[in-house]
Amino acid sequence: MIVGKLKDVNEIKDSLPDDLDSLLIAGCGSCVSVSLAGGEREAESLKNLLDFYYQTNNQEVSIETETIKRQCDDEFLDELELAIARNKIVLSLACGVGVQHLAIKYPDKIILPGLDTTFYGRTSDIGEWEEMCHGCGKCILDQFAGVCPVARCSKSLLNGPCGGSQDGICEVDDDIDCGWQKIYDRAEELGQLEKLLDFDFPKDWSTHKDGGVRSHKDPEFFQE
Amino acid sequence: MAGSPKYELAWIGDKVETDFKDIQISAKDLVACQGEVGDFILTCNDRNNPAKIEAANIIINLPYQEEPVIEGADSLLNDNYYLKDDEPAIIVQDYPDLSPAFISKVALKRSLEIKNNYPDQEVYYLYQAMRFLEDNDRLYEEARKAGIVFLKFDIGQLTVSEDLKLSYEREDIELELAGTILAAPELKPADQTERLARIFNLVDGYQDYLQLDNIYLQPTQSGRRGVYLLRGSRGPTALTYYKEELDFTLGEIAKNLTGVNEIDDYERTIDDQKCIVCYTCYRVCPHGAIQRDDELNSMKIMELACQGCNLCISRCPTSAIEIDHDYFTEADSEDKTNLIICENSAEIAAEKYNSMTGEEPLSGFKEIVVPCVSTVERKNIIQLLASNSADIMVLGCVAEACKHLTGHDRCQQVIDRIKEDLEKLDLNKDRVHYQRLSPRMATDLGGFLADWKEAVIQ
Amino acid sequence: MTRIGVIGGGIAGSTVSVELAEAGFEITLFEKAGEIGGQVSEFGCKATDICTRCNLCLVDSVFNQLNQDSKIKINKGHQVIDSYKENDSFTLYCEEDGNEKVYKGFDRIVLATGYRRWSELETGTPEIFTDQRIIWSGEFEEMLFKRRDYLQNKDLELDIDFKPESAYFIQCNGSRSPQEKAAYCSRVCCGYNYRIARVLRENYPELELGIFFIDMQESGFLTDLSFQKLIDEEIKYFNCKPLRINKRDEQIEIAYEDQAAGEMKKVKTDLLILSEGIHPGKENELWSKLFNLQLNSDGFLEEINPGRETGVYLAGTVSGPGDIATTISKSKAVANKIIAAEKEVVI
Amino acid sequence: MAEYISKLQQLLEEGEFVVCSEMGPPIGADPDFIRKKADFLKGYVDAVNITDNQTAIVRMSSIAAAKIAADEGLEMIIQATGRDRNRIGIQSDLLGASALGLRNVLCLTGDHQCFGMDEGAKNVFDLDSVSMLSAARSMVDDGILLNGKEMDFPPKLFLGGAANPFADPFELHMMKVEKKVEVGMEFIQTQAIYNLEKFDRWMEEVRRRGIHEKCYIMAGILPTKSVKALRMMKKHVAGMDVPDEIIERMDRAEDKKEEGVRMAVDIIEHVRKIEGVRGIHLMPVAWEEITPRVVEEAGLYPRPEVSER
Repeated sequence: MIVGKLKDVNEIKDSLPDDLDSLLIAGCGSCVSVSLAGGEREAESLKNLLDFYYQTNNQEVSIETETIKRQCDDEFLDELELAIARNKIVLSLACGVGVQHLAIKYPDKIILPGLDTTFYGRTSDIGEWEEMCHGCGKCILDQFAGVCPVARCSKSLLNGPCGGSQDGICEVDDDIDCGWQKIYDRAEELGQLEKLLDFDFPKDWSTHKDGGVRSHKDPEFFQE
Repeated sequence: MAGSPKYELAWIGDKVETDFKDIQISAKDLVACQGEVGDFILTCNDRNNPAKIEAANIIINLPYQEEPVIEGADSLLNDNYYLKDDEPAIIVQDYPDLSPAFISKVALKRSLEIKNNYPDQEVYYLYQAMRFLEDNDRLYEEARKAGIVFLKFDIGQLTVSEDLKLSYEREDIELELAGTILAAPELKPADQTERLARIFNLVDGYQDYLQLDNIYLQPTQSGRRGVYLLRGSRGPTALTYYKEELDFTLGEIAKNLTGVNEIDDYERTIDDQKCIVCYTCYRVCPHGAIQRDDELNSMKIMELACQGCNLCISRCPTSAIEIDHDYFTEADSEDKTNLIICENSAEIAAEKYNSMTGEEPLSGFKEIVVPCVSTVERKNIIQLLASNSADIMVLGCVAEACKHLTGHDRCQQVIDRIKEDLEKLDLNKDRVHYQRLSPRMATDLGGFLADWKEAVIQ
Repeated sequence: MTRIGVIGGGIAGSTVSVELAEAGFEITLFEKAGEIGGQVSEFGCKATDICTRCNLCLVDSVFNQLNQDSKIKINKGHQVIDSYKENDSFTLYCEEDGNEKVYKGFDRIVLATGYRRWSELETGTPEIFTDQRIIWSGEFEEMLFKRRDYLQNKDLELDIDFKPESAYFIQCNGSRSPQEKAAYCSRVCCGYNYRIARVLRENYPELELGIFFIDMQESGFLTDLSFQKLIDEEIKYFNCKPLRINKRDEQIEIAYEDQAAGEMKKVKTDLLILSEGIHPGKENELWSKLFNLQLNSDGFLEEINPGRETGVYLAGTVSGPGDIATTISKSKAVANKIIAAEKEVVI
Repeated sequence: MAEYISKLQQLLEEGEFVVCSEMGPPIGADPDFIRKKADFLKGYVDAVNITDNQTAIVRMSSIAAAKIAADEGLEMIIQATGRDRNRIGIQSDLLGASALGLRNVLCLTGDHQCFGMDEGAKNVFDLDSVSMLSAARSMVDDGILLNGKEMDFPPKLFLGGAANPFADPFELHMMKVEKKVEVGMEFIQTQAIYNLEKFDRWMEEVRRRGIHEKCYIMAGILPTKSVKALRMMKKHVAGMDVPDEIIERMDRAEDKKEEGVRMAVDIIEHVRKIEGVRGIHLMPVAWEEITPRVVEEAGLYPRPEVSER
């Protein structure tokens, strides 16, 4: 799922204009709720906090919150229509997709991001997520025993580990596991060690964003 | 589950003969556990058991894993050992670390058994501390009378070489002993423990055992009602009181079978429209009281299993869980300091202080009593901060005496995050305080609140 | 409606009463003292930077439930002096400040009259009771009960008018000592005194601390107590019982035989703390006669045939030493047996 | 092949035990900085590595600095890392280097930018060391670029790569060295050696796989005079294996400088005896001026003259 982290509350406040008088905080009920960053509870807590801040600095600001199932589909955005009409500024707690979708749908409104969207990740523990995929557009997991070198090696190396990994730890940071140690362990388990370095490099990055901003048409709706 | 017989008790691992209608499932074959006390549904994949088994109570009873401490020596715990007739028998316990009391019982019986099977055999018994259990202080006297040589060693006074030569050095004696060594193995958590913790959704145990080190779980409870733990699944000293623990557990099951009622009488419902099945409530619940409802594709709170700590409500990202009660009723506008107290520690301590001194320690504060400080959400604290200029003191429990096992830590996390946010907005973070105490700190609490009242209120 | 007579209002009797009341039984609790609570009511919390799991926190909720439950009748100041059983119904004769009271019609009796501390006995060493530098570990409870050190972080107020620089514990007084006709081990004092040593260490970091063990016992749910831990926490330990205690000017001198070195050694201390073994209660002999129970060689009571048949159950330390945790869990087990017997669920 | 690509290749082909060293270009544009360093190395080493933004710290470009040093008469080895340029940039650099007469190149994956002062920089890693070597090989041998385009004037390059005898998993790293040889690596410069036992075992495995017959192996030597540097390398430099006895030995020594030189010379003497080691690569950290003395005391001075080809 898409994982995100709520921005520091002072960053959010600083992104709001000083003469702010009304604000809509739009929560998103899907991925960023699952990753505990932008759901209804976060929207409400953020409202409480900002209310308290403005109250302490005796600034009249009316803040309302509204959380919809997803901010990446028009139909759900319709549910925000009235609330958006009441406010000049919308703080979206959706991932980057939701923020921009709102911006497309309401060109005259200032749409501010409340989250720092980070990666596609798995939940590794309660309240902890790990990056698993970069969306490179050409999956090569079959050749690396189910462990992606692009996403889980800090240098996306495709021909084995760099010289810096030690005891399965990445040279960049002790908290990061060396992706190639994981590839090696799993390949060894599955008996796929020999063909591990048979990847016909270099990788074609044109399927990634490097190949230009991407869109995708489902063939069952569009004939060439 | 029409048709399949409902068992009163399901044993996971080893079984003990009882009069309950029970079934035995091996830990390896167990795949999943749904439901709550009185109505568990166990899924397992082994030929001689049906796939779905319905049971009212569950006992996880697995043996310890034994790790030999001396390479090549026999284990004290296995009965078939072989003594060469010209060599002495050397019993070793507490090496390198102290063995549980149960081991000294086994060791004493073993020493007596060897003495009368091999009367002219020299028997040495090396130990750091003779731990007593039931009648084995008599066994100790008997063993000494039977001529068994007891050698007490302290840390560092006993070393064993690769070729099983024992050297026992004290300032006054130096002994080299060679012979058949029967050593007490180190007892490790049962195999499959980690897997079972996942299957039963139990809070991480102490030293990788299944039971968290918490007084409310003693002796064999698991934090999840109806699921009990024995021996190698429960904890390091589970063999010392094995008889009492088994007796207690079977007694609890007998009582459960006469009917189990809800612990908490507030109504908690999960709105299946808002629930996104993110499993946060499932993971955060200390009592394994939440599971997924397949038809509704939403999480569901199991009434009998729920023990009312409200952690699920305070951590649900979509605010999908409602309760028909508001602990934080309208905060009155008066500038009274807000005191959020847990009913298991601060409230009892305050009552005790009152009964001892006649004074009301909580008077002058706005008292908010919660079943556990894990009920406290960020919005509660911020709304209180906004409602008047008074401080907020949250009084939770000391760690190992928290009835809801993790409530004290969850509250600490909420409070720490609020303080960080307040600081980032240059708001006064020192208005929020969190203290942990036990119900027996009455005078301490009384004095503390009195001093605090002077400092804060006037 | 089954009526249960519970003799003894300590933690054991109260636990059984609360559990049975919850299961719908009618309880009459007899407590000879003026107040409910027994030994543990005066115990204080021993938490330092960590909670040492003495299980005292469980006690208060039991007593609160006891006082709030209407189905439990509490007769304070009632000393049970006689009992009579006639076709499965017990009559209890009590004495309440001088006059006799009779209570009839109990289907089952639970004996939970607890134990005596060694300090409550008058043994042959009177001067121990007067010297201010020698205290019972039990006397610590009042200090801990009125503690102000945890939340108010003040120094623990010791009820002695001097600040000790050293404190030594001697284990195995009152039990595991044949001369007091108590050869058994109480198995609670080692864990108990270690907890007190931790509190002293927390409040007086520079304090010189030492404990004399015969054998350090496992201490219930304090699973990590070991010699290595004592070393880590700078608590000296000696694996022998001292031979003599002499009073030298202001300090107490402990003479002991250091087996490792094979010679006599002495150590001086400002404060000497004597551990208190668990001694059988005074009335155990009476109960064995009145309720046809076995008095074992240590002076504790044992059932001859099970409570199911005799209607008489034993709960708590009346049947042998035990810490708070095992007392509570064993008492719950007794209650469960009574519930099961009542509902013909045989365990 | 009579015609040698580079002097270094010729020395190795003629069986000499080569001595390479290393020079860090300046954080700035001063050409004299290079010339001064080149001066005191002349005659003591056969070839000099010139690093490419080592530890991701911005420095003068490896090729430019190498050209300046080459004009002073030194045989240079340029370095190319995959961190800062994609496949287009790297191939164009190789062409330029060859045109400038710089004929030795060390293809490296490159340190992560977190080690430098520009952690915010976007890294590339389009090519890693293996793909870089493969691209360079086909440029030199077949005169074609990665995209298949034929070149009118192919570059002449003697290709080298790095290897870390102490990294784990041992098997995977060995597979990677074999892969590099397979795609065309002609010489190896190893990570700095302090753990001789592990290096012996690595060389044993190298010989067993016949790698030492397919490419020339130079042992990395890192002379240092400070205990602090040794401890820092043990803990913080990824992939370094500094045994405790080495640190204690340096700690005990009164004259750290002397001990540093003797330690380097001891290691050199040890590695010279190992079958398959065809030279050493001196990479002193913050002590570049010691190289001549180490070369002399290791009995590797004077360096052999190369007959004009």
